Amino acid sequence: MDSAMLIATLAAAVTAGTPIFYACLGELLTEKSGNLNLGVEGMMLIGAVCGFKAAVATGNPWIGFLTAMLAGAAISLIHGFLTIHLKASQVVSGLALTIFGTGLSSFIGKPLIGIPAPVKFNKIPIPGLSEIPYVGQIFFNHDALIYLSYVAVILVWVYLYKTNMGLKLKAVGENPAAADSLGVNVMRMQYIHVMLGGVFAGAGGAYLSLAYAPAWLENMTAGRGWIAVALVIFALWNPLRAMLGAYIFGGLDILGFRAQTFGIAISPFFMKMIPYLFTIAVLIFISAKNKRDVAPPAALGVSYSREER
Amino acid sequence: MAAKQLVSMRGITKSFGTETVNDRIDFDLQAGEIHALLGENGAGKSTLMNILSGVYRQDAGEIKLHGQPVTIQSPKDAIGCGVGMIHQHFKLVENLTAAENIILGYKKGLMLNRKKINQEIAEFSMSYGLSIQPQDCIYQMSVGEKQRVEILKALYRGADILILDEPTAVLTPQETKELFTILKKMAAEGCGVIIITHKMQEVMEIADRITVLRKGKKVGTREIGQVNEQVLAEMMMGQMVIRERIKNINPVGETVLTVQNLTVRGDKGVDAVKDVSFTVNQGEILGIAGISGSGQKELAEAIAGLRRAEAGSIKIAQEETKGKTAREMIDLGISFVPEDRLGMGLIGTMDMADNLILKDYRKPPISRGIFIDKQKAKERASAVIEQFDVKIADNNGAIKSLSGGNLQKILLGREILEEPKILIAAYPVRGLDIGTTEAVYNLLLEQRDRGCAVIFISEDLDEIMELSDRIMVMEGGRTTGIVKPEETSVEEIGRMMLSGRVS
Amino acid sequence: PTQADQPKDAAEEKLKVAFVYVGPVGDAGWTYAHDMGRQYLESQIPNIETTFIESVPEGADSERVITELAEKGNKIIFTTSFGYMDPTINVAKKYPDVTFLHCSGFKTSENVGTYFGRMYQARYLSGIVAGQKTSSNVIGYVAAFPIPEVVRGINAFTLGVRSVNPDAVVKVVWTNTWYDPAREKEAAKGLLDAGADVIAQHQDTPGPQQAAEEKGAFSIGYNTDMSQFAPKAYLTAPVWNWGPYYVETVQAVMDGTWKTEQYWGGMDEGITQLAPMTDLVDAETKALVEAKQKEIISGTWDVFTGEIKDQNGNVAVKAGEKMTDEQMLSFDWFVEGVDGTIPK
Amino acid sequence: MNGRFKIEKREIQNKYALTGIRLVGIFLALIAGGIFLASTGHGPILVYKAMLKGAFGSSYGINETIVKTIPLLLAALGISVAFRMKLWNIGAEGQICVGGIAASAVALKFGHLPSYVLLPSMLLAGFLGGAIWGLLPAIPKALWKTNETITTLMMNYIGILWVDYLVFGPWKDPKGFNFPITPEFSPAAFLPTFGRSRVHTGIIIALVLAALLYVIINKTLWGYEIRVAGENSEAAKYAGMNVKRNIILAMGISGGIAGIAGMTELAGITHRLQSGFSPGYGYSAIIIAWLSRLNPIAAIGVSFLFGGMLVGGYAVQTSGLPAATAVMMQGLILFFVLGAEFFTQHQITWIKKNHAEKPVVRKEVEIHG
Ligand SMILES: Nc1ncnc2c1ncn2[C@@H]1O[C@H](COP(=O)(O)OP(=O)(O)OP(=O)(O)O)[C@@H](O)[C@H]1O
Ligand SMILES: Nc1ncnc2c1ncn2[C@@H]1O[C@H](COP(=O)(O)OP(=O)(O)OP(=O)(O)O)[C@@H](O)[C@H]1O
Ligand SMILES: [Mg+2]
Ligand SMILES: [Mg+2]
Repeated sequence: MDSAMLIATLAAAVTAGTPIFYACLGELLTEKSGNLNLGVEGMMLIGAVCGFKAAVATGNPWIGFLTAMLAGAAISLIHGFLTIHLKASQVVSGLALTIFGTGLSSFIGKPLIGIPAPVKFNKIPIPGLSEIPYVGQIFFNHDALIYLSYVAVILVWVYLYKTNMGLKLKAVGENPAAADSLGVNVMRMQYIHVMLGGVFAGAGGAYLSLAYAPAWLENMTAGRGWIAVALVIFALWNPLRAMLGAYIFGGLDILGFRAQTFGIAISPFFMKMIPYLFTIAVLIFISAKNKRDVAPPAALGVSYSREER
Repeated sequence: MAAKQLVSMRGITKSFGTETVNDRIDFDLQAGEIHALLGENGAGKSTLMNILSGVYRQDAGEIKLHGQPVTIQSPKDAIGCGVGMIHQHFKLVENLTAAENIILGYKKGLMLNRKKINQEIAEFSMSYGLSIQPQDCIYQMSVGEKQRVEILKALYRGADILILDEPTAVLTPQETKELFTILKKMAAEGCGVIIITHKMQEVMEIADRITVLRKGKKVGTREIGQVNEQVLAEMMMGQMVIRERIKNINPVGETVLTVQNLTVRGDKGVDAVKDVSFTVNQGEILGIAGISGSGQKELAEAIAGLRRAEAGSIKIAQEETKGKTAREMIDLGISFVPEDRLGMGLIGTMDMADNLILKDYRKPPISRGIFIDKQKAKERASAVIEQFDVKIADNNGAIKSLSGGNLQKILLGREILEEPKILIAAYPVRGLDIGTTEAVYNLLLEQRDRGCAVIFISEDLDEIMELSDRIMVMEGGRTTGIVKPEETSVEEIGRMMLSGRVS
Repeated sequence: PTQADQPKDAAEEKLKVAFVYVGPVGDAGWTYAHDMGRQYLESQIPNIETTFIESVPEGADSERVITELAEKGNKIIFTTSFGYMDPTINVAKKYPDVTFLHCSGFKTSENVGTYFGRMYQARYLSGIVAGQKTSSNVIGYVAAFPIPEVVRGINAFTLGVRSVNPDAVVKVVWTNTWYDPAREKEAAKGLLDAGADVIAQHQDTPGPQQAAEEKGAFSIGYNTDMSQFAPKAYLTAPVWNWGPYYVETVQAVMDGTWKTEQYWGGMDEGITQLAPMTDLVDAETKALVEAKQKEIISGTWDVFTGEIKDQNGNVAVKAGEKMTDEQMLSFDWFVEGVDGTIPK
Repeated sequence: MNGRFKIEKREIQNKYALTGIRLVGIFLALIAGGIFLASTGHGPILVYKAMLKGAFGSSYGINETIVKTIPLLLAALGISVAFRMKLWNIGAEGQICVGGIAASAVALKFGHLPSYVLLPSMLLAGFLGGAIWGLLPAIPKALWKTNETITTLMMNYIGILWVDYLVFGPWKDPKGFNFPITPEFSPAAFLPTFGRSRVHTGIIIALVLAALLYVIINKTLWGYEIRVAGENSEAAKYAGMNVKRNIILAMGISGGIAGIAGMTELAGITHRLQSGFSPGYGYSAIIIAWLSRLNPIAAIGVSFLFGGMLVGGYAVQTSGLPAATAVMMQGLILFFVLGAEFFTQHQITWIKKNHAEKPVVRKEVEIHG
């Protein structure tokens, strides 16, 4: 593989990683608040279809993108209400959300089938940055939504580690009773972050339908929501690692295709297994090392209610 | 001068399910006073204070703070009114630093400047004479330090109504003293302090007024001058018989436990027990004194087979037990009452019967072949309820909402049922009221008289002096001596507990 | 079946025809093409009523769904995915008066026929277009799964390419999905980066088309006319046109002339077609294609006529020989000019 | 408002009230779904009737619902064993696949053997295959506490891909024109069916297992151990239980039972291994296990209803609704049933507001009564 090829592969990895990266950022925020939402796949589909629909209706991809985020947030509220107020099992509620989102998106999308995107996000090389050798081609020769994801990851990172809200969030995910006793509005924090999970999942879905493969097709996320859930753990709840992980996961897929073009024939089924094996391996490695700073939020998956003990 | 009324609670009622835990309780707190809240386990003290601090909401009743009627819907509201509560179980986020815990949810502004905050908290804590390391994470801290963080949390929010729920239960005498100095200072500055404790001498030492609850009802409020310990005890329990304890008159039997040069690694990866040797005989109580965290827990767990010994030997009768599992140790006749009742000793979500068979579910009559005889287990539960006077609403319900005292009775009851050769009891009366404490003491003495070798771990020197036949003192994982109570004094032991630090 | 369900007036009674689809009709691909055929059927024969059940998994569910359709009084049932083969046969045994037609399989019975189209013919023609268009002499082919249908398509396409451009190679990438637009687009991008300047596909989504469009390359679609997804890249597409077959078959059943058969219709019957070539295809190419198409339709020549060499240069089909349907239906080797492997 | 709701955990549960609340939940789901259907121009009553009729309205429908119940029930039983120990095994889908692979291996290799040898061997193989798939995540869990939710989820994909690998590759039917299916098993490997229906003896295996598990979990020493370990692993260690061994055992059995689901589905229905033979049974089973509160007996009923919902889902398509609507209705019903669970666990009482109460600090916000 020559260097041009390598750069092209890496740049493609960034594109392929972006939808899962968006969704993963959201799920990461949700999980940080102690809530596990396995409905990412459903929320992404809703984002994809609503984003596409709005873009078709308005002719403006940005309105589409915004709509996708709102739609993701709206549907995540169902999970929020069930798990935060009604203390339902988060795993089950998430699965139900995936089922519901899949159905609803197909339903909404019926009239959109076969319509090509009238507008979409096009490649905009960033002047200056895109000319940096290697890095420029890999990272700065993409569409606006990818650049936005760079901004998002920085914002999320700063939010988590450098702001007062981030501190509250961590406390809520680690020990909601303690946070509550200090006047942190635990329920509100959880709602906000479940919704942020929906917002980002919607964005990830819209990336698929508005930038990556601009069109609406039923079930077009093809399991990416699940990969995003895995990625959160792979990233150990760190947004920067999530970015890296997303590109690795995206890249593995790409590498499989590229390897084929070089006549390297690994069984494609095994090739497809690699990201999963990889996540398992990382998970085992990290848990065997047993470090406190990479442990999951202590209250993850547990509903909090103030008067119960 | 009429003191300013900080808190006025009128007719506070609260029930959980069918159980009325607070029944039309009135309670007042004035500026500058330290008000002790007394009562047996489960009397409703914590509940009343949780209502004041916004954790629970009352079903009926009014609250006035600073003379104004208020609706407290959440801890946030309470904080806003100047109420700060240090809970019985610390409410700290283990993974955050002390400073982060203190400022959490209070600091305004968007960004978090950790450096500046650490600086600020360091200064703030010094101004109250509460020394902490602001940048340390909570999980690295000792109990005393954690409590200081809790107090600082309240003070930082400008609380002038400070509630402490059994703050001294986990403190060393030294730390207790320091705490009381601070509380007095704060009262002098015009704060009101409410303190819940089971230790009478502390009440007598620090309180200005005392309110006593019994079974969810208020018995009365008294000025300190009007009461003594006996009066208070009677108010709490109706009528109170403190039996004179009989010294061990039985001859001490054979040596059943021999520990030699034992070294045990703690959770943090460093040796928590270092080269410890001692023996325990049938029919005696060996008290283990020491500041909490001096290796007692690890020592007890090693003997119970829950922790591997790095070096040294543990012999029961003459049998070396190295490498034996917890189950084998149980079969050898070791019973262990761990410090953390719901964490280790009991299963909160299961009913009493299931909890009582935890140790011998595999032996007849509880087991029948591969099956468990649930009926037998239920009978056992009824027996324990009767014999140990356990207060429980629903025999088939989860035990987790029982008060500490009742939990301890179940736990001890189970361990004693086994008729063990060796009984290890770690802090068995921590957080228990006087009545229950008495009952527990007597149970331990009964075991001794039966010929059991008892290891009794405690920080309370008075009780250790009273119960033990011999006392081993631990400091920093080592023994600093084994003494007989009649040949020593509380002060002497106190010195031994700190010897490593002094030298 | 209970009589109560049926409309009472015999004059109004319509013949009920049902379709079982493996995907959603919204897939814009395989199922979509069948559904277009269904709609065409409905528009052509007034006295019938069609229903369809979509997204039916190929496992335990399909047999029930087919049974239910038979139970509901459908007289003709089209099952449109390979995995429905056994269930179709099973159900057919229990409903001898219902006619079943299974797409792409190989088992028949008294009342079960199979049908499929000789898509390879259209693929060959699209190969000519690609072979003419390429200047890098590398053509990318995004392929779903290494099943005979796909392998046959690749081979036919490659033969088409090499018939006009013997130097060109067809690079194949397997995606192992029928249906993942982003992945399929990515596979196409890989091929483009490896030097391909024309992309063909055997996939149900327009992902590869979009990849070609973005790279400024050219593309050959599949299933249906995909021009709107990549107007600047799209050249043509081998497409399914099930409508006429459905009309004919239903008519035959209505007339009582239908007999079980293994129908494998070609371009001559219109079941497979080459979609209209766009303006990006030059006149010379169009002429070449049309000439070949005539030969195919008239039956004077078919695609897999020797001499054909395999990937190693060995003669697999001797000059003048024609591959039998049997051989074509179980293709598991590539012809010369294909750059890729069939995973075993 | 002159009062607020007080919400607390129910202490003693009244069986009739519980059933009532759940029924109300389902009823509300149907109303919500009805409003939605009506808004799309479909008569809700007609759609529901079609759904009910499809699933339960005829002996055929009931048979087919039972056919669906078998894998769902088996997988749910497997899952509940692990969940009992708070092992969040969401890998039943993969375990079904590998159980199916193992059973197929036996069926394909030893097809000449008579039924009474072949079927038990396949059953055992299915169990072992699933068990191995359950064990693989259990071992790191036992040794290093590796989060099993994610590892089991990942193992699903690996299992599914492995089936694909086999049917596209080494196990491909040589007479299958290269299509991705294995040869059909010999008839000796078919599970007997009842009458002319497709209901096969897998249902007996499932029911027996449900009863067996009920006894094991509630009445035996080992059942007690896994309940204790699930509720409080520290206490389990303290009581001398071998928690690690139990983790491995529970996950092995859990996976094994799911593996049996794979075996019965192949031996009872498809009669050959094929790609995608489990359309997500493993995921539905999680929901079932949870809704039945891990009670094996309750799981029988819940699986049957869930099976009916899936069967009915296809039936509504014949009344002109797209598949998407049926899927959406399923999601909707689940939401309401989930929500209703809250009211089975909590009791809500109305508390009169004390009129003297006046907020000062903040404006009054009765967020959640
Ligand atoms: N869990 C709860 N139960 C009941 N009331 C609550 C709860 N959480 C918050 N409230 C009430 O809701 C109102 C609005 O919330 P709040 O004023 O805490 O917002 P805030 O000050 O911006 O909080 P934060 O510090 O979390 O940003 C307050 O009156 C508060 O008492
Ligand atoms: N959240 C709760 N749910 C159910 N019951 C509770 C809850 N909190 C307290 N109780 C019950 O209320 C009663 C009073 O408990 P509380 O904690 O107020 O007692 P206490 O006086 O603080 O006792 P202790 O001295 O043991 O701390 C007990 O019987 C307890 O079981
Ligand atoms: Mg208390
Ligand atoms: Mg207490």
